[in-house]
Amino acid sequence: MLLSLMIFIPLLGMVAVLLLPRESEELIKRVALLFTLIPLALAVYLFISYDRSNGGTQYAVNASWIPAFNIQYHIGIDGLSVTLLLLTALLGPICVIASWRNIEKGIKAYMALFLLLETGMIGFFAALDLFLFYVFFELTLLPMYFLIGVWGGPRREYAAIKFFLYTLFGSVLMLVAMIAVYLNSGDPGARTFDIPTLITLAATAGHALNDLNFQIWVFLGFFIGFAVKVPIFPFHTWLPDAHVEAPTAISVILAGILLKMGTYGLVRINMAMFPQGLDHFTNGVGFWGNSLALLGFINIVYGSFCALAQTDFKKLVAYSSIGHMGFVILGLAARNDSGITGAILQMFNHGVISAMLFLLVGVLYDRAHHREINGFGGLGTRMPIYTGITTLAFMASLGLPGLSGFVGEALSLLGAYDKFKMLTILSTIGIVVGAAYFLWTLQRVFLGTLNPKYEALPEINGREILTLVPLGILTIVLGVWPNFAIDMFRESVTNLIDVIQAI
Amino acid sequence: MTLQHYLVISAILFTLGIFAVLTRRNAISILMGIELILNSCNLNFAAFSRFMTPPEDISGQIIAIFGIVLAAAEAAVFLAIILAIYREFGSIRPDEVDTLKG
Amino acid sequence: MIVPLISIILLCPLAAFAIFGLLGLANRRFPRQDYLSTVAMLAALVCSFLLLREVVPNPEAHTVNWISLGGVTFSMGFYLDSVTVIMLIVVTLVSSLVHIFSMGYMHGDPRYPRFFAYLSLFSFSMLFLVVSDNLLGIYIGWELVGLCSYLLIGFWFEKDSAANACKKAFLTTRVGDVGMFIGMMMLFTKFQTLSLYGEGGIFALAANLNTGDMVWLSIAGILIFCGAIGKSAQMPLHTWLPDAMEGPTPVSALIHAATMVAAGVYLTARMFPILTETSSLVIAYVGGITALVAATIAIVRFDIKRVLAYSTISQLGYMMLAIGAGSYVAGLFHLTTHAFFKALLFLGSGSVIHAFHAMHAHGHDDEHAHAHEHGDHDAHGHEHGEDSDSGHILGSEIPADQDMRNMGGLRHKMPITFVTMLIATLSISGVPFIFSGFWSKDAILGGVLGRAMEWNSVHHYILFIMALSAAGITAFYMFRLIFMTFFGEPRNQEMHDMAHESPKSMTVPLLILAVLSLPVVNILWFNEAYVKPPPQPHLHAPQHAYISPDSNNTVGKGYTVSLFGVSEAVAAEEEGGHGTDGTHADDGHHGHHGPAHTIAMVLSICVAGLGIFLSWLFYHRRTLSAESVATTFRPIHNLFWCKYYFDEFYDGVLVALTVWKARLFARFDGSVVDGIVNGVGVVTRDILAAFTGAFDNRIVDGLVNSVAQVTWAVGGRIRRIQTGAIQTYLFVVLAGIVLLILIFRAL
Amino acid sequence: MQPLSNIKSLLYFSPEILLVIFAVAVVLLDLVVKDRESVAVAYLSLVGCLCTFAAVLFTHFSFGAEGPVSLFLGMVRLDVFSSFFKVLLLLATAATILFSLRSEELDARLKGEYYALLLAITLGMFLMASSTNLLMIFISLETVSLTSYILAGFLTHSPRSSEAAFKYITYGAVASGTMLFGLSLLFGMTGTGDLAQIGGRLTELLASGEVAPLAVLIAITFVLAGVGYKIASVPFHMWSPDVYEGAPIPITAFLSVASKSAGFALFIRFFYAGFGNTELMQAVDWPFMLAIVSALTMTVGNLAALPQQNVKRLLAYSSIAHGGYLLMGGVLLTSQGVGAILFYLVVYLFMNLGAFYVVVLIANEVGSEMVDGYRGLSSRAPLVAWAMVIFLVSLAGIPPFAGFFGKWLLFTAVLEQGYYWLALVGLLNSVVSLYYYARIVKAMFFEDAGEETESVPFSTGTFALLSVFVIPTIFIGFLNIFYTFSNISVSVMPIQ
Repeated sequence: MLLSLMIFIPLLGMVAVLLLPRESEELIKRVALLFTLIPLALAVYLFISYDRSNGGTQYAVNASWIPAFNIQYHIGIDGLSVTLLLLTALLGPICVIASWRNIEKGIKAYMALFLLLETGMIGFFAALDLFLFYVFFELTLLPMYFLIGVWGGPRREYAAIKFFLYTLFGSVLMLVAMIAVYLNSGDPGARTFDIPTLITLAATAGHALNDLNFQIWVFLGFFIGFAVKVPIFPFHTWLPDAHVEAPTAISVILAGILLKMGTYGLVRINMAMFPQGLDHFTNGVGFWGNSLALLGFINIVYGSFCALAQTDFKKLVAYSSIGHMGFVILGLAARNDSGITGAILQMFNHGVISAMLFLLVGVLYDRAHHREINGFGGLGTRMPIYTGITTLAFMASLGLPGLSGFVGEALSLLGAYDKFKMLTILSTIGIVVGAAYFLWTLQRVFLGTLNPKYEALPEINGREILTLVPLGILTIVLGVWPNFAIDMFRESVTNLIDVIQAI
Repeated sequence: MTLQHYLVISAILFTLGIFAVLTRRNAISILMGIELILNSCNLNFAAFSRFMTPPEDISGQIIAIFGIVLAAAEAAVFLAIILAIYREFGSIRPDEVDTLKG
Repeated sequence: MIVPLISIILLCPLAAFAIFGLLGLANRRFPRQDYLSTVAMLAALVCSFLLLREVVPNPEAHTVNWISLGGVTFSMGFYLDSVTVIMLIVVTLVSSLVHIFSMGYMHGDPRYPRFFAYLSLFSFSMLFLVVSDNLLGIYIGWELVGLCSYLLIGFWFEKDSAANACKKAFLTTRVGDVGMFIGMMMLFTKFQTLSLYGEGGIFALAANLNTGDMVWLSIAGILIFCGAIGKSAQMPLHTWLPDAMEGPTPVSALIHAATMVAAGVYLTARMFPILTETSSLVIAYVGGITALVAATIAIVRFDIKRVLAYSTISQLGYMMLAIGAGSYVAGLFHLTTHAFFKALLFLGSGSVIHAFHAMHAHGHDDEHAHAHEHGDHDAHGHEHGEDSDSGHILGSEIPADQDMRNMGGLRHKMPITFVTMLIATLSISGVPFIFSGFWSKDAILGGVLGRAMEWNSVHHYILFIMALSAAGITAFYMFRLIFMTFFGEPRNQEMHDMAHESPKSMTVPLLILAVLSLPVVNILWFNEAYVKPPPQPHLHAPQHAYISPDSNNTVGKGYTVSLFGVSEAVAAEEEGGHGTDGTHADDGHHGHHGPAHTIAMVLSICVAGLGIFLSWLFYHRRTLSAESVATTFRPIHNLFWCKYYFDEFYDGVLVALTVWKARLFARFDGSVVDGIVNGVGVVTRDILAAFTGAFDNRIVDGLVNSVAQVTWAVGGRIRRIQTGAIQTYLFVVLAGIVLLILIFRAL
Repeated sequence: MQPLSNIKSLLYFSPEILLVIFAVAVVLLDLVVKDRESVAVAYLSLVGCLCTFAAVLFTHFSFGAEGPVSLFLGMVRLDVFSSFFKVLLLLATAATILFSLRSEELDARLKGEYYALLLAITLGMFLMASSTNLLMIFISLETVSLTSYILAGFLTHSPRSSEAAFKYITYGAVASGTMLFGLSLLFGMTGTGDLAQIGGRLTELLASGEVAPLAVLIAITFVLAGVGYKIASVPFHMWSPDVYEGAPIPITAFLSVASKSAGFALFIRFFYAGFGNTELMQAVDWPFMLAIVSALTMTVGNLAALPQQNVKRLLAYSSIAHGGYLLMGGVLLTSQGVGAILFYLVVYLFMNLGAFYVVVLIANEVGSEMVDGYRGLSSRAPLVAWAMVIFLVSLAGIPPFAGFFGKWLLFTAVLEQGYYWLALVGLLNSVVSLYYYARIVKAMFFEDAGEETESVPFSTGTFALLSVFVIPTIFIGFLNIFYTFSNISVSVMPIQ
């Protein structure tokens, strides 16, 4: 019930916003903010009241939806989803506030679409029925397409359609895999989309879903679908464009949540449902056995080096996300305690940190109206507070211990080294390069003599600080006390590992 | 006269019709080609009904008669449209009526 | 009692920084951040001294679960033994003094409060590192001190040289840290824990490893040591330290002389129990080479701070050498003594520089003027900066107020500074008996020689020679510094006239440190029962050692000094080899020890004296001319002058390579990945142009783009078929029918 | 089931009879009404649709529900299947009438004939959906064709319209002639016109070797030519882009939905009732032929749609593509397959008609059928623009809109039969299709109108009609009832 509320309140908000007159912009913003704050409150409540000692599904709702195909409205949360739900609900209001001033035209449509987007995201993390899962997954596409395409930068049309087509391409393959799973889940009439049921079926020996070959193919289908979202190496080219063109708040959502949808799917579906397929790609034997870790490694190194070469501030951050998601993949490939925990932590932390980074880029862009890194210089003297916060975000992102970024990375690597020694060692290159591009950026933008063009650049204002502070606090808290988050999903991870090792 | 003869003739008619339809440079000739096709079909039906079905079953003939009727109706419509074409394009050469393409 | 004390020690500085940070968000300042930080530091200092009493009986660890996963847990906590306490005292002491000194030195700087906030943060991180009982904690403190050093080196970030220097420092050390992290990963995968002590700890587990694991263990040890190489500026990662002198001088004194750089040594000492023969030897050699090379470079520097920087590198090399050669106690002993006299030297040089600053600002006590002096001093900063990234080597680029060639004869102008610096110099040069440096350095030399003789190992003889010559060179260049700065005629009269003694807030710390440079510190090391070397279960004497491996004292001697001179002690290694702890530390008055130390002492005194004498000849008496020597040995001089071309190598090769690779990847991303079928794409675009003419090719680039182009091309073909001529359509129909029939006839 | 005699049948035949009556009534009314602008005839024909609808329900629930009834000595057949299509077709007709009311391109003087013809064509489609005899099939097909030729060419003084009609009739006549030839062959081989018997006979003959498979193959292919031309499947699709572009928009909408549906009704009945048994398929593997045809159809449709600038033409190609998707369901001889087709037809009716309605509106207000004409519509007519987005996205088959559920059913059916390649082709096609739909969206939302920026006014009636299409397009997929209904209508369909 609580969950359903959380999912559909933003939708309600969309309706409310649509009913408001187009002129009363302030009101629209306030309403939108309200309808993003309520889910946040609910999420916090869930986060607190979630029973950490049992990793199973909680707050489940299971109602029949389309009996003809045994499709159910089945939602529920476990430790992983509740963590990401909190992230989603947190970024919601922050993005509304971040869009408060710098969305000039069509604020009404903007807010409506944003609320729709939030419904899609929350629903996605809560769905426990494969069909529902897919519907919510796709539900995020359309609003995103418009939010980038209408309110984006100069090449927005291109970025928007690129994002749309890439993701759709991935998700049709996912659809095939999904239908295949459905058809093999039993005799006509007994078939199901219910994820927990499917997991148990896939684990029972002799069942059609338990067949290795089948699992490998279906794994691939889902994997490509999610890989586009993550994004994993060959499918990543949509990300920089989308980020560069999207308005600040949307970049935040894109990096903060949508990327996580990919990795979340990998955990929820690929790993839990197809342990044999997973094993085939991560058992460390031969090429295929290393393939997943290899992709993670490529993401890390490749993303970092690309970031190093960027001169557009936002593009740099975008590529850095590619690099950081690589750690998630690497950790998941390790599929042991520290690996998976690290990966999940990294999901959450990257959500927080990249959100900060994009907000910060936005702050600078709103003032200087360009993002050319070499076009700045010496801002440290002009806007000390902004510099301080940016330094914090950068340090967190380059994995400075004591800030959240470190824990996730470290755990993923520690876990991965267990299985993929060489790849992990090579991946540490990413750590150095990561430090390199962030420090270099820091130097080019903030250090050195002040660029006379920006003598009068105004300091970051209260509203912007307001959006950044909660994230900054999270960054520090999770860096100092990771158990704060880990407690939520420790048990769930243990269950997952049991499933994986059951084969 | 066996069934074969009828079939051969109808086949010839059909082919002629197709040939006319494909090659004639005049809408009227195309119409004639179409009529040929329909007639070959009618001939088929009649012949089959004569040779393949018991004498009391005349459904084949009936189909043939309906075929003739429909052919007539079709011809009427076709001619009307040809008139419209002539009014708009000042020609009834089918290859000149090609503003809609791609 | 221990827990609250530690908590206070850690939290005070942290709080001082936190207050600054939080107020900073609101763009406010604590009225007297400097007092705040200093008081916090002093509180920590007091607590450290209290701990001295607490911990004597036996070391203990206090831990909490930091990250607990389903299977493994990472604990976080502190381990307290004598070494920890000594480090705590050293850090808090030097830090407090530097705080006080800075109040004078940094006075009036536009970012004065921030400076103290950073100092507090640094102190916290350093202390955290020191007390941590597990690798993860050490690593955290490790990186945090790195951050602080980054912030403080770049404190005057308007100066490009400073901006470059801080980046360089962070990155260079990070390279080492990655090595350390890999080492941690190896240890973790092996032992499933990262805490060092206790029966569940790495040391206990490592002790049970059999010889089959030695190679692995050595690699792990060396990788961990990589971290130390980075932080302690050992070869080949030493180049950042000289550049770090771009930071304010108190920072150089605190971070880049006394504490942070010493953390590498501390870490290596902590790792002592898992060091194997090979890893020890590697460490020793790295240390030895560093000591020698850095010293030779120092000979030819003219920038007073950089001379000290290289001497620091060299001294750190000493300590590494000591640890590597098994003289655990000696190494740490030298760490403490060095901390004091090197801090003193830096602060002294700082006071000199300060004097010249003030001079620039026309007026002796015109502090405010001197304040924005930093300002314009920084403004031109990028022109000088001798060792800055750009790798210029022309002396003319040294900041005027740090160039020893502008100094001379200052001893009358600044007596206190002179006397204190002289004491420090005597101490570092190893002038016998009344200076702490002598004892510690001699302890190292003795330890190395002792092991050499005992194992009869060539390696250790070589190392001993290195150390010895380094000692001589040290004496030489240190006195060169003294002579050039304080003796002789003022070279730059106008600057000389303006120079003046520094204010109390600066001279007092100097005096205190001067006292600390006397053997009084030996109190800490007074009896070997207080500092016991941990056992080294995996370090065995080579086969050709005089003493058969199985006998009791197969391992080199630890060594401690007392006020009363040299008292040798068999360090606990050998008992450690047999699992007992080193209680009876005195049963070792045999073997090659006595001779080793007498020899070492004599030799070291000789070389020191020689060094001092030479430098007296060169730079004071001037019977010999440095220039002529330089010309005669031009190539060698160049080698020293250009710092063995390390920077050139890194900039020219490594950095360039990285950037190039990055560019390459980016281009790769732009072209290849983004358009795997771009060739096809182009071709189809032409076909398309032929068939359909203009089309919107801003669809989606890359893979999708080319696929899209192909699709468009096909679409164009299909449109082509749609000619508009009805008879074509009909033809297609019939063709289609025939085709279908034929196909399915074939089936 | 004993076929009823002609007199008995009349009652069961009431919907068709009503249609005839109202067609005549419309013509007469048109003679009476002098006022050019009067819309009386339109409303009369609407009433006609309503009455027919009532009659359909009546006949269905009073006779058809308890099982199929065969009328007129087995000429036509009343079953759930046909009732389903009758409802569908009536919806389409009513919508078309409403479009025509709003469309400004039609000549007011001829509206009497226009609406009469609409009712007549509906009658023909009813028969197509329910006929079970070669003769009836041919007659109904011709009825539909002849009327639609006239309607396509209904715009006086419009070259495009006349050309459309000309091409349509030429093409149609040849196609139906070919089909008739195929029918004659079937008749000759089996000696009967009754679909139900044809299948059985053919099987026996093939088994006994009296008939060569080639002959059957030729016959089937010729029949396919006629059916394929109705549902515009490759290679019989070429008339449709031109005709759709030239014909009046309401007629285009009608053809793209109604005559496609009727074509599928005929197709399903013919191939399932006629050739639907396994021995026959072993001899002549027509499902595979259909699989290839469907793959070709959707690919050709989508690819050819990519470069189009005229929205009508673009939608024409898109409807060809959708014909291909629908054929996928026809490939498999499973009730899921057919059920999927029926469900998709319902969805397709709403979203496609909706899209065409927007085209009508824009053509009226902006006066352009080109994609560029849609520039900046988001600011000028936001509601219409958003409605169009929903239709297009649903056509592209993206959740949560009905189009996705339809596609999903089809793909499930296909995958169930193991046609993985076909499903993959279909899915990739839907990705391609997204691109050209998105071009319209792009024009409406991402590009600005240029000089015209004043908002376009639309009457509340317009929005009401629009919502009639929007709401189902959004919600059908979520309602279980439609799935069950399509399944029922299949379950009682004669598959031997």
